[in-house]
Amino acid sequence: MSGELRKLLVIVTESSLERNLVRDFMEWGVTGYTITDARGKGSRGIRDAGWDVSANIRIEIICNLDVARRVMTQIRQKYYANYAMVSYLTDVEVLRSEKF
Amino acid sequence: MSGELRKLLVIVTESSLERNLVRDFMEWGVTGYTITDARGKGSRGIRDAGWDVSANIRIEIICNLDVARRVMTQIRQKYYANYAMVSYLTDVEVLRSEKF
Amino acid sequence: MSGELRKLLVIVTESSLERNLVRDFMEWGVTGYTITDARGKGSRGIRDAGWDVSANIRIEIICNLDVARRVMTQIRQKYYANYAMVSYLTDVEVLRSEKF
Amino acid sequence: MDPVVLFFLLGLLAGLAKAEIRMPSAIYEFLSALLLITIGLKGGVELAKQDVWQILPQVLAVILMGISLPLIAFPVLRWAGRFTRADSASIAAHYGSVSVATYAVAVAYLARENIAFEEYMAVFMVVLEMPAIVVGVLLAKGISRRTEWRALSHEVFLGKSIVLLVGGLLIGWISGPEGMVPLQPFFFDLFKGVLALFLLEMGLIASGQVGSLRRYGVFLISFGIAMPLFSSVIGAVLGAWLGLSLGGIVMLATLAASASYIAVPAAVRISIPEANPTLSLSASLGVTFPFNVIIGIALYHKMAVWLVQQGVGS
Amino acid sequence: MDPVVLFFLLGLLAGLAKAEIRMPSAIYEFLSALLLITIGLKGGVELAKQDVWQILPQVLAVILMGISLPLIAFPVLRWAGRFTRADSASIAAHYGSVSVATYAVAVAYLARENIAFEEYMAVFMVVLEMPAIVVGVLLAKGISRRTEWRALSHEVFLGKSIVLLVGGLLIGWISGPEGMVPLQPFFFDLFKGVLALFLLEMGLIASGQVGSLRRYGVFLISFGIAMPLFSSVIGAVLGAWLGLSLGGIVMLATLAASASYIAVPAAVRISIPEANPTLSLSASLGVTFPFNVIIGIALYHKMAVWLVQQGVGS
Amino acid sequence: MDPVVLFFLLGLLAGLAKAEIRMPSAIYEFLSALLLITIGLKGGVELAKQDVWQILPQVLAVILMGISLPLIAFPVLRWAGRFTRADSASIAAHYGSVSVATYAVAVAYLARENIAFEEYMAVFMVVLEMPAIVVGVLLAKGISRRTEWRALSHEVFLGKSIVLLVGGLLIGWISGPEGMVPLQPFFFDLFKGVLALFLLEMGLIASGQVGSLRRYGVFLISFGIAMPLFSSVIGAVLGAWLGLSLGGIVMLATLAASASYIAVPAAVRISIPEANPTLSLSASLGVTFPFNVIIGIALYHKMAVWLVQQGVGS
Ligand SMILES: Nc1ncnc2c1ncn2[C@@H]1O[C@H](COP(=O)(O)O)[C@@H](O)[C@H]1O
Ligand SMILES: Nc1ncnc2c1ncn2[C@@H]1O[C@H](COP(=O)(O)O)[C@@H](O)[C@H]1O
Ligand SMILES: Nc1ncnc2c1ncn2[C@@H]1O[C@H](COP(=O)(O)O)[C@@H](O)[C@H]1O
Ligand code: NA
Ligand code: NA
Ligand code: NA
Repeated sequence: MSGELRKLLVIVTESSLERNLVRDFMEWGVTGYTITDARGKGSRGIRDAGWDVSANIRIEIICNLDVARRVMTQIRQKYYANYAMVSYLTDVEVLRSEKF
Repeated sequence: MSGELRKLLVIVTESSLERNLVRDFMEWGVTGYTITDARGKGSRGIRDAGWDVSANIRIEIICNLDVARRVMTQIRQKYYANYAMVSYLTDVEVLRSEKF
Repeated sequence: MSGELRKLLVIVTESSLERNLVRDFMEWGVTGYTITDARGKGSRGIRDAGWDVSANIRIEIICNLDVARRVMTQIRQKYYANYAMVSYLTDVEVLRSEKF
Repeated sequence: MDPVVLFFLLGLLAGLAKAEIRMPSAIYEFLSALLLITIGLKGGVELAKQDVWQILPQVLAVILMGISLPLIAFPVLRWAGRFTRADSASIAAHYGSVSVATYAVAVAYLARENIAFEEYMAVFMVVLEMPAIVVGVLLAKGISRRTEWRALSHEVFLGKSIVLLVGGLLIGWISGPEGMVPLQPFFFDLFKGVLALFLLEMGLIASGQVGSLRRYGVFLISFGIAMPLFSSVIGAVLGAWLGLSLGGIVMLATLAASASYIAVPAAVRISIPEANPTLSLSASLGVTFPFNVIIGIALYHKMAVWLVQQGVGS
Repeated sequence: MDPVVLFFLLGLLAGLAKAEIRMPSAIYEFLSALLLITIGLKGGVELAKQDVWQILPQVLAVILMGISLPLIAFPVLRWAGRFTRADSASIAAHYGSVSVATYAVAVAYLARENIAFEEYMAVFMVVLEMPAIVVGVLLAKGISRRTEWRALSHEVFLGKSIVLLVGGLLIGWISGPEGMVPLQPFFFDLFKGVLALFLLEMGLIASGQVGSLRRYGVFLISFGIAMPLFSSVIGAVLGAWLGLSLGGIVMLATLAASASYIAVPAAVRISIPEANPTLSLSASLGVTFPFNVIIGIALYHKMAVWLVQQGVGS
Repeated sequence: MDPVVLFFLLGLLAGLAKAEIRMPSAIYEFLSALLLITIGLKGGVELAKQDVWQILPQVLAVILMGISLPLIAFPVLRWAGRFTRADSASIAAHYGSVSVATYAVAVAYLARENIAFEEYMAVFMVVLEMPAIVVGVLLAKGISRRTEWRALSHEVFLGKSIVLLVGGLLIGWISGPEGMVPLQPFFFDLFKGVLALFLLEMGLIASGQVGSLRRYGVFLISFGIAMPLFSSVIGAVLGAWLGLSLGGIVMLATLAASASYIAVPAAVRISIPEANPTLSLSASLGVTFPFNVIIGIALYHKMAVWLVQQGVGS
């Protein structure tokens, strides 16, 4: 249990951004991520995943504080104004901490 | 990174409740939520999502403590006795905190 | 809101392990879990869920510290070397704490 | 044995052996929707050839049957089975309603035996699906103010299976036989193959009920066989009395004998939350559905032949 | 009314009544891919029978139309509709491009009316799908360096619908009529059934646009009807002038009148992020698609008959 | 070129161009299950016409081949390829087993060439799928006590593809030709269309292997071509020796040459966890499958013609 602390960054956004975000992640130093399909509601209305255009994805990134900060700043600048997007950060304890 | 603290409330329950819960959320002051399809096991046995009746959903709500408290109290009263349901609460740091 | 603290253990791994892990969980004293389908990228490359072999699952287990510790130790020994796998731990507040 | 029944057995055995051949639930839903629409379309096309007013009395009689069956089942479950009021009402509602897949297997059975039937009976399925749910909720709660009638009526009238079935009926009715010609290959020619795949899935799902059946025991299993036998007699006699053809009698017996596992569970889960869904589903899916598909329909056929020979009805 | 249109209405009504009959999105994508491939294959087979050089002028004329339509729509949206530059450009791009489902309904319509048409027109659909997107981006941003042309051209040339359509075209072309024979039952015989199910889904999705239509008001609805009417005239006259058959004129009018709701939204979402996707989608899906499917195509048929009678073109 | 092969190429090219035309995995699983059941059903129907005892020696000989092939491949991989023991065993298991899609393409190929073959060969596919897995595990671990034989045998005998194939075989066998008539439109008429779509997906998946092939280099690519060439000779000669028809020889050569990418990967992932799944999959899917589909089968056909002309066998 000699776990170390890392950050977990979660982003919920439009699935049409998946391709672009994944490309961005590489640039921003993200080494791994996990994506699940989602639906939901927020300030931009209901997104019910009935078809492509209205589907969401939920992205999880385990990383150090630096990377988390960079990603959050960048997505805010690049995507927040025009896309349905929500993100939050929390602390997690990981094994194999060299991976993140 | 001038994030603010909010609560993340997660509810795992039967997918047949989705419609009703979403309606309830409006009443309880929830402004947004994210849903993913899930399967699982708990005190009410295995729910393997093989078909409608045995599918679960996992709901995530970012909100302030007040709303979180209200939702937790309400779902406990309204659904805990009769439905497969589990929920937990954790702290998260958000940007755009005025949204939640 | 008289919630109690428990651990939330999240494991992201290859979906081909689902069957085995679920069997293991019983042995290790896990009383419940929630699984969602996922895709992602990590040290073992991109796993894009295009078909069975490249799909991931995301497992969530709410449990006490003891069980969390046991599961983490065991999966590290049994699976970490040979399978795409990532896990992390965080604190959550639960109702109905006797369930976990 | 009809190959579609073999597909059901394959699913059942594979499930019991814990082989993981389950198809994604999206496929299951797709096949299920196809069956509903196809049966609806067929019914509608036949309806277009009928004088609807003439069928009306039949429809009313069938609705009456749909109300009676759960009323008969309820006391048996409550007093002989010692189930709670909610559980008894829920199970009764399942058995008062109908199963589309069982209907489809009976359609395939009759086609194989070269027996015609009144295809407009899809209408009977529609009107049998709903009343039992309402009766069940009334049995569980009385005419209490706490019942959310709005929500219930939404479930009852706008449930997936009802809408697809009624939608198919109306489209078939409006379009008539010629309108259906270009839809023939997709909906009608594929019907039996779609049914085969669907039954494969049903076998898998049914096999998953074995665990709970073991827990809930002998009464539930006996009820799951005795109730369809009883209902089928009611259905067959009613069919004969209404002057249906041999095939029609078999179909009405099958409809009466079948128990719901899609529409009713969904509606009851919301409207009678205290009822344990495992009980009703394991009886309906784990006992009655296999029984009807493997043995029941052939039995109801024999019964119908006997009834017709006795000159009951006409 | 064609049964496939009835399926659309069923979906529309079910959606408005909040009945949950939606099929999983996997099925929707499957049906959509089937339509695209089938139309491509059919077009390719016909292309194999043609002298391709002879079609080239027609193709160029049609591309010109695809460039003109958004250029005409843009100022109307910008000045009469008072939309932002980005929104005007986005909506214009949607209306300059085409809708496969509308094309498919027109195919079914002509089949029902026993009217032949130049099936190689699937090529027109391909060349109409793309230019409008580029025009839209140029309208929104000018020839700015900030446009990610690489990403855009990926969306334009490698979008799902283009690849499946062009792929189908090429396969049909290379294989020719005999090569298609064993694929006939799956792709061609099932076509209308697949279209029916797809339209059911489209009805559901269209019904979901009503809310935003109410919000964005009268102008969007008027535009969603007036624009296809206008475009159809352009398409029909061009068709007549190009010497197309009666069926061909109806098809080109329909193509011109139809608005995209798959390829363009995806490309525009990435390339004109400031544009509000709800606006363009609610117009295209919530107004123009239903209009074309229910009323438009029959109207364009009348117009084409009239044009042919006037001896325009040939 | 057969249109189904063109669909494979379309998928391959689209994948290489990073076009996102992938259908949801639910559809992929659906199509895959359809292929397996159809091939099983066809085989079963033919089996019903055969004297099963007469086929038994053939089956035993084929099993022997299935055991030998991985035993031959293993040392090559271990010493010439310098792979770890686990990796060598895993790859050997993949090449000892078979690929349903390759079998299906060969079926389509022979149909196109109007060459008959012994359709009961679906039985060969069943008995070829399994032994290689067991041999692979033995090669990797020896007869160690640490092998979880229970888990392995579950994977081997109750894997998805085996159960669907064997299930189809049994249902076809029991039902016989007449029983299949109503299932004909769904399972048999749609076969080639289903195969086309499945190959489109396979092309996309195969294109995803290019990256790892580049990493693991020349040996893997050479092995992925040389091994099927070698195996096909074994298969063809065995086929001739067993007195199979020309078509039968082509099929057995193809079965021998094909490498698994569904059943074996799943079983090996659990039973030889140390093996790197990327290695075996990129060889099997990225090299051997395209090779067989595009070139191999036609080559094996030529070889079979030559063998028959030499009077080998009969
Ligand atoms: N308060 C919230 N809690 C959880 N998820 C949210 C919340 N608000 C928005 N979301 C998710 O984020 C997506 C985009 O949000 P928005 O940009 O506010 O429309 C929504 O479709 C939801 O899936
Ligand atoms: N300890 C647990 N950890 C994670 N998820 C759980 C746990 N217990 C239950 N669940 C999820 O919550 C659903 C309902 O739980 P229950 O009401 O206990 O049957 C289950 O089907 C699981 O998906
Ligand atoms: N840093 C990360 N953040 C989130 N998920 C990750 C991360 N690294 C790996 N994963 C997930 O865990 C799976 C296995 O990781 P790995 O063993 O590193 O290949 C990946 O396919 C991802 O879904
Ligand atoms: Na009944
Ligand atoms: Na247009
Ligand atoms: Na082989």
